[in-house]
Amino acid sequence: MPRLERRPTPSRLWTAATPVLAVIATMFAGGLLFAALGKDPVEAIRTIFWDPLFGEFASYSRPQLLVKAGPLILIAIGLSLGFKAQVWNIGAEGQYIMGALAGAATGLAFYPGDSPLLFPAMVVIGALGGGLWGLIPAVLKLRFGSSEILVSLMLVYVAQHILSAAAFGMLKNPEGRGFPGSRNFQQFPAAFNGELIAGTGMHWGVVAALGSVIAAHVLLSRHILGFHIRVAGEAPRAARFAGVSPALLTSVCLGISGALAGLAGLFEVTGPAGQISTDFASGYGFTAIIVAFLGRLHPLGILLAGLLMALTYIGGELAQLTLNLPSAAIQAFQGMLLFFLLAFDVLSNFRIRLARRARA
Amino acid sequence: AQEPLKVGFIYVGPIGDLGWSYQHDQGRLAVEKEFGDKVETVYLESVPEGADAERALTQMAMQGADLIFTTSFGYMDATINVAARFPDVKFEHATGYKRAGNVATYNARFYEGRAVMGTIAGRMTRSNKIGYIGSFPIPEVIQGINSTFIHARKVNPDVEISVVWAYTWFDPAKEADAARALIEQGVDVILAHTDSTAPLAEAAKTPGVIGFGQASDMLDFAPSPRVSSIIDNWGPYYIERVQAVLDGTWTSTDTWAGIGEGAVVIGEITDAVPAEVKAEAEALAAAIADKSYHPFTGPLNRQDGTPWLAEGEVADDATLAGMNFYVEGIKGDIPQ
Amino acid sequence: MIGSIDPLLLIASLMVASTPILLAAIGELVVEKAGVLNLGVEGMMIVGAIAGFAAAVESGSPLVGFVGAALAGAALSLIFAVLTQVLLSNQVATGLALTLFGIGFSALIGQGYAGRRPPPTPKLDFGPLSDIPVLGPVLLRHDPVVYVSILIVAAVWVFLKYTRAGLVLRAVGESHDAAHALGYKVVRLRVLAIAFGGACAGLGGAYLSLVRVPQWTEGMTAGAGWIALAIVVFASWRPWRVLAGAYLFGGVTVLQLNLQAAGVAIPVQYLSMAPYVITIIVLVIISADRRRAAQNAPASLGRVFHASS
Amino acid sequence: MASRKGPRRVTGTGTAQLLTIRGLTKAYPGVVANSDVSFSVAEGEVHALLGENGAGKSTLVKAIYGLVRPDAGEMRLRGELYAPAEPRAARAAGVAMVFQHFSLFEALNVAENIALGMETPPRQRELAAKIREVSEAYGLPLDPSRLVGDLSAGERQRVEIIRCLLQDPKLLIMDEPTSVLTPQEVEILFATLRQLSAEGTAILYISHKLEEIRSLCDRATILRRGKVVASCIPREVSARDLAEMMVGSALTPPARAARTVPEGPPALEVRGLSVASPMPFGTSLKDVGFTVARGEVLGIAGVAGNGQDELLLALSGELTSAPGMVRAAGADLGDKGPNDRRRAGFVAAPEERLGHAAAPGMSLVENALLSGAVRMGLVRRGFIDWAATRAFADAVVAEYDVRTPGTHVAARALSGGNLQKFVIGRELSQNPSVIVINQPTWGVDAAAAASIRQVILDRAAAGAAVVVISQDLDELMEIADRFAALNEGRLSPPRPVRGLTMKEVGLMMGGAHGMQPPEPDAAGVLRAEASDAEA
Ligand SMILES: Nc1ncnc2c1ncn2[C@@H]1O[C@H](COP(=O)(O)OP(=O)(O)OP(=O)(O)O)[C@@H](O)[C@H]1O
Ligand SMILES: Nc1ncnc2c1ncn2[C@@H]1O[C@H](COP(=O)(O)OP(=O)(O)OP(=O)(O)O)[C@@H](O)[C@H]1O
Ligand SMILES: [Mg+2]
Ligand SMILES: [Mg+2]
Repeated sequence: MPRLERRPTPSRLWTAATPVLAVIATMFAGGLLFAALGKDPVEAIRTIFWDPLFGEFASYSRPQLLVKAGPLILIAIGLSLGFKAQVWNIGAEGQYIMGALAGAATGLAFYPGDSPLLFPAMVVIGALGGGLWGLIPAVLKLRFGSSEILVSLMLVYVAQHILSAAAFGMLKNPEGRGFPGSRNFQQFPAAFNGELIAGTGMHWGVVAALGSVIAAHVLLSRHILGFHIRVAGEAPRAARFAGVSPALLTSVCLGISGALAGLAGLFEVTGPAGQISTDFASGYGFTAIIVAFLGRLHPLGILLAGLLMALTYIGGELAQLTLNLPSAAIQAFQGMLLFFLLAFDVLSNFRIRLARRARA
Repeated sequence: AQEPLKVGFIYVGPIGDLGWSYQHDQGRLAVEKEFGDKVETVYLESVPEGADAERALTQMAMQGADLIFTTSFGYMDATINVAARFPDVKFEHATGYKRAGNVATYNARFYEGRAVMGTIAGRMTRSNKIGYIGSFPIPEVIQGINSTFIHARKVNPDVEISVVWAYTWFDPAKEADAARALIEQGVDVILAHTDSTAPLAEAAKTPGVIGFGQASDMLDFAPSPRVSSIIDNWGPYYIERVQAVLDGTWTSTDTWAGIGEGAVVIGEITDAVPAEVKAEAEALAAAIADKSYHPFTGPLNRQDGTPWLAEGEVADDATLAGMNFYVEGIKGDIPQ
Repeated sequence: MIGSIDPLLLIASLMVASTPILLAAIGELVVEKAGVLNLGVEGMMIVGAIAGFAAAVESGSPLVGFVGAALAGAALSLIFAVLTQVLLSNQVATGLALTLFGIGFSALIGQGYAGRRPPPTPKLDFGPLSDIPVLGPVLLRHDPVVYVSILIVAAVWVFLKYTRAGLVLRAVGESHDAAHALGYKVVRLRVLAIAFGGACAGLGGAYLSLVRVPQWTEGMTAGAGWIALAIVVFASWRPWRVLAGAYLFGGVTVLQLNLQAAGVAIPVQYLSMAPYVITIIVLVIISADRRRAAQNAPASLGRVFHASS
Repeated sequence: MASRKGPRRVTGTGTAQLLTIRGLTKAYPGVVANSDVSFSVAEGEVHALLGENGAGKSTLVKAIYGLVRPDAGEMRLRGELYAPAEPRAARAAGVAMVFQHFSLFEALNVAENIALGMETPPRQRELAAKIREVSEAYGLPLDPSRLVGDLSAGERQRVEIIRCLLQDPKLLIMDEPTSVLTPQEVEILFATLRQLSAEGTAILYISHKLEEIRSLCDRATILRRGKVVASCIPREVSARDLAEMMVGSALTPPARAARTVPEGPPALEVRGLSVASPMPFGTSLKDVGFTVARGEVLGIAGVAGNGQDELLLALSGELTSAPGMVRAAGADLGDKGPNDRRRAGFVAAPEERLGHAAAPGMSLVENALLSGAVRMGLVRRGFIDWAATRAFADAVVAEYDVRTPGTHVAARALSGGNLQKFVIGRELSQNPSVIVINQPTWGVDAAAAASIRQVILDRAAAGAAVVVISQDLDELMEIADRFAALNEGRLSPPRPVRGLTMKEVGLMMGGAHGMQPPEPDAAGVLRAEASDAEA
């Protein structure tokens, strides 16, 4: 039996190499899966990993990568701060919805206003909406000791119901012939989050995501708050000793992650999604949890992980289109990719030793 | 040989949902069968509405699709946006109301089928209670509830209808629970405007309770509890539209087809239904098909008692398309 | 109007509605008691749903279906076990990956099964006992799996409270280092617990596809696995409270549909979020007693164990 | 003693060898923990293992207990080849062990904890009866139904010992058992061990307390850097000689300048301090009061679990109290947090090095920032000055002789003694006016302990007011000017150290803790809670 031996410090070489290895291993295993489905494995792998980046229509799909990855990264960055401090917010999906709702409602209340302050106000209120929704589990945890895991998760379902109530009621487009869904922000320029530079996929949400990566990096490496977050996760008692108030930190983490999720929701609803509808939330909040961990809770890692996830989504669509791969196969393939990424991670923290048989 | 025409479909659910997306995919298969080598079809399933839809449509258009069916209401704005960027590609959007030079819309008059089901329900109920599982309070579902109720009342003045909103298109367990709740309230005829067979399966557990197939035929549950069904039959429309593109006669149209056009099909009425009821239902279906009868024909009042349609007056399509009220006699409120 | 809801029928149907969550949650309770957090319940449930469905359809026997579902759930959970226990991967991420994989994988293998009808699972025949007033309709008119699920809860309770193996399991969840120092096989025990959790989740999924719905459709668990996870926390890791929590959740869900069916004039949107809101409220009330809640949480939950020697 | 069977032989050296070890070697990455170790333990003998921190004592006994598999070497038990693959095998062969870091489960009760350490435990009820019987026979009373989390450190150790005794061991291994006991408890333990030894059980005993070893042990084997360097009969050598054998060089005991405590306002004043414990199994402080003058060292003794941790938290500011309860240099700090107190010149070093005083996975630089941020000006407008922090950490390492490859290594990579030096050094080099330290030398070898005591005295000499909380009475006697004891969260009035006898000290500490029946209020309530859990 080989044994695992913990490295004193994680190996930099392996930290960089394992994602590559994992992707290669996934290509093999995924290739087998696709072959079993009667598809050409090489073709399929090329379609998923290569074509969106360098294929015939890459000029379209590369910016789309940013559009898809933007909210994932923005949410995951927020979550990673909490996860580092052992604050388990798994309700980002709900905060994403509530941020979108709060911001969109603000915008729609001023329809068809054209104040240049409208969009910034919506952004602020979107962040607030998500942040406050994220603070509910914090307050309940601090006041009553209830688990933030459970409360934040349950609040996702509550938020989904509020979303559908809003889509059918309050925010329903008065010109929508009775159909659910709000006005489309495309027809509301003052509140629309459009492409900043045509053809790049850059919208304010992507800018915010990239900004959040940098900010989180600076926060964690240079700022005392980031240091406190890391200490709190590493050794909660040491954090108290350092003067960190756990209540404050829990609130800060849930508040920030809620606010970033809310921002993601707001940018999404006013931009790519365009409107509040019952199906507006498509699981970004949950996928972002995976992205956060795949990125090893490290800002730059999260950036890469978000882009990788986006790549498999877009490449997966292409594979569906060109090769008729069922979407279920793509999903199973994504799961495999995650398994391999997680499995190979062991190499960066451990050395594998072939056990020397002890003589008796 | 000539390049085959590339026809794309984009579905909101998995094609294995046995309901809405499944029926659209049946339409796609009908197209393949009809045209053989002359067409090539592609599809994307489980595409979320919103940003993902726009990207999926764009990718499809870039991959060379000539005609694209977007099969969910939520794809409306995405369809319009992408169509503007691909003027040479033709788009068909289901259940929406926005059109453009290269965007047509289509829908089916499911309420026609509901009229037939309502008639059977009114005749068959022993408890005079029929139940309706609604997905979301949108006009299409409300049309169905009203149509069912009007025709059940017509043959049975004592009938009452209970509506349960599941707030989901697809959650088999919840649909089963909703059916159970209705049955426990004494309902013995169940109609569903959600996509799974769960309500039928639940009905099967209690003798004497009947239901109907929805979207697909659900013949597995025949002869009872499934005594008939409303089948979404998109094949004829899809074939017609593909043909139009092949012929070069395609134009942006707004189609709202019903029983007469074959878009709504009444599944076989089983022997669990007495012959005279079956005959009555089939006669009604025939009348609707040849347009001699409109399910929303006056005199009809709104729920609050205010008149809606005068004697002999029929509802106009615009009102129906945006229907957001119950007719007189239905209890409860539409969630707003 | 509420008077038209028959409480006896309500209880009987909430038992059925709660059984999938109950099965999955009691399995996860054992896993968490061993100190492992497996967030892949949803994935294991849905794989159990299709595996059980396929096995039942192919063999014509619901029993074979349930056994197959348990095996499939356990098999899938072993991926998680290898990753987290041998390769020491992060449990949260691995569990989520398992869910993603399970949903996709189940849809793949289920492609031939959409629309088919499974063989019916017969109800247990208690003869005239089923006609005892009150008791009969509520308790004695169910299919066997409902009773099995309650039996599993009882068995888990006895196991954890009275058996040595249960004691060792709790010890491992409490402090894996101390358990290791005493010579217990932490990893082996956890793998077994994970497999048990997977089997239970698989059973829960199969109950959906074979009894409660019964049919196979993609994504049919529709979030039940997440609720099961929540119920375990809600129950503060106690078996009977898992039963209470699952029945409470199922009960509120069924009740809100019944209230609608009975025409009670409460806005539907609020009714349909009631199960979640009520779960939160009850949790807050329970956890306000911090000491007790803290004592039951397995202290090593979610922590990676690596025997350094 | 009906329950105990087994050999009863005459004690002493010269009898048959129970355990013989030859050439045992075990290497970890970077260190050889045991290198070619050979020694033997006779039947019924009390055998000491001595050595500095990191000398390899724990590794050696873990190998005997089957937890560590040696790379090379041979063990024989009563002449038979002995190579336990796991602790179960060791237990089956009659080897039992009390761990350095408790191997107990806080959320389980005493009986369950004991059952977990036995191969074939009897049914719960019989086991409970047996626990009562055996524990009373050895003078270590225990209530089988109490949660271990509610027990004091001494009681927890009893659980470990009873767990071993119930298995009728031939060889009992004890890794630093007395560091958490009162003198009275140590006496009781020793009596138990002597009784066991008289009954023929061999005992392998690890401790840093040399006087103890001299009074208890028949023979000693001394390890240095993994190798056996000497073996002796401890009664025949002085403690100082023992220490020098361990370290390999001469030791200097802490020196303190003769001095008088200056008059003037107290530097630290605690009045009527009452706070509830934040820990689930903690002890609340009740009306604690004392003052400490500049240059004075106040020693606070007490058995673990009598409120020491809480007192440290209440003084460090991690646990805040009402205004007025804590004052330093005239400033009211009662409701202030740690950083406000640091600003006021008040530093603290908690007992637990890893996880409380330092974050295990973080580098020494980051750990220097942990408490040094405020007074050393390492943070400016929220941003960390890493260069200054590194310089601070380097200075601590240099000044306090912390042996480490560098300040970039993680705290957990340091040995206990070196990390302790780092933690103490970090606090003391912040030029504090008030210092509070809990257990300054816990588990630290003699040389390191001496140097830590020295730097504390130096700081006092430089004018700081010092509070040392410790369970090591010798230590307190050595460095304190005045002495007080914590008992059940209450503090006895401080008395000058000069003239105090050990007996008086023991009485101040409230006797051997737990010799009285457990208090029904707290314990009873908990038991009720635990048993109605599933009702
Ligand atoms: N699991 C391990 N992995 C790596 N190194 C280890 C491990 N356990 C012990 N060591 C190292 O082996 C050496 C001996 O450690 P050991 O715990 O046996 O010392 P000790 O004599 O018991 O010290 P102390 O008096 O501090 O308890 C030390 O350098 C220690 O760092
Ligand atoms: N400059 C800053 N910018 C943003 N947040 C900060 C800054 N300084 C501290 N914090 C955060 O504010 C909280 C309080 O930290 P601070 O260092 O001010 O402690 P303090 O108030 O002196 O502590 P105590 O409450 O122990 O007296 C911490 O959680 C920390 O993360
Ligand atoms: Mg040791
Ligand atoms: Mg402060």
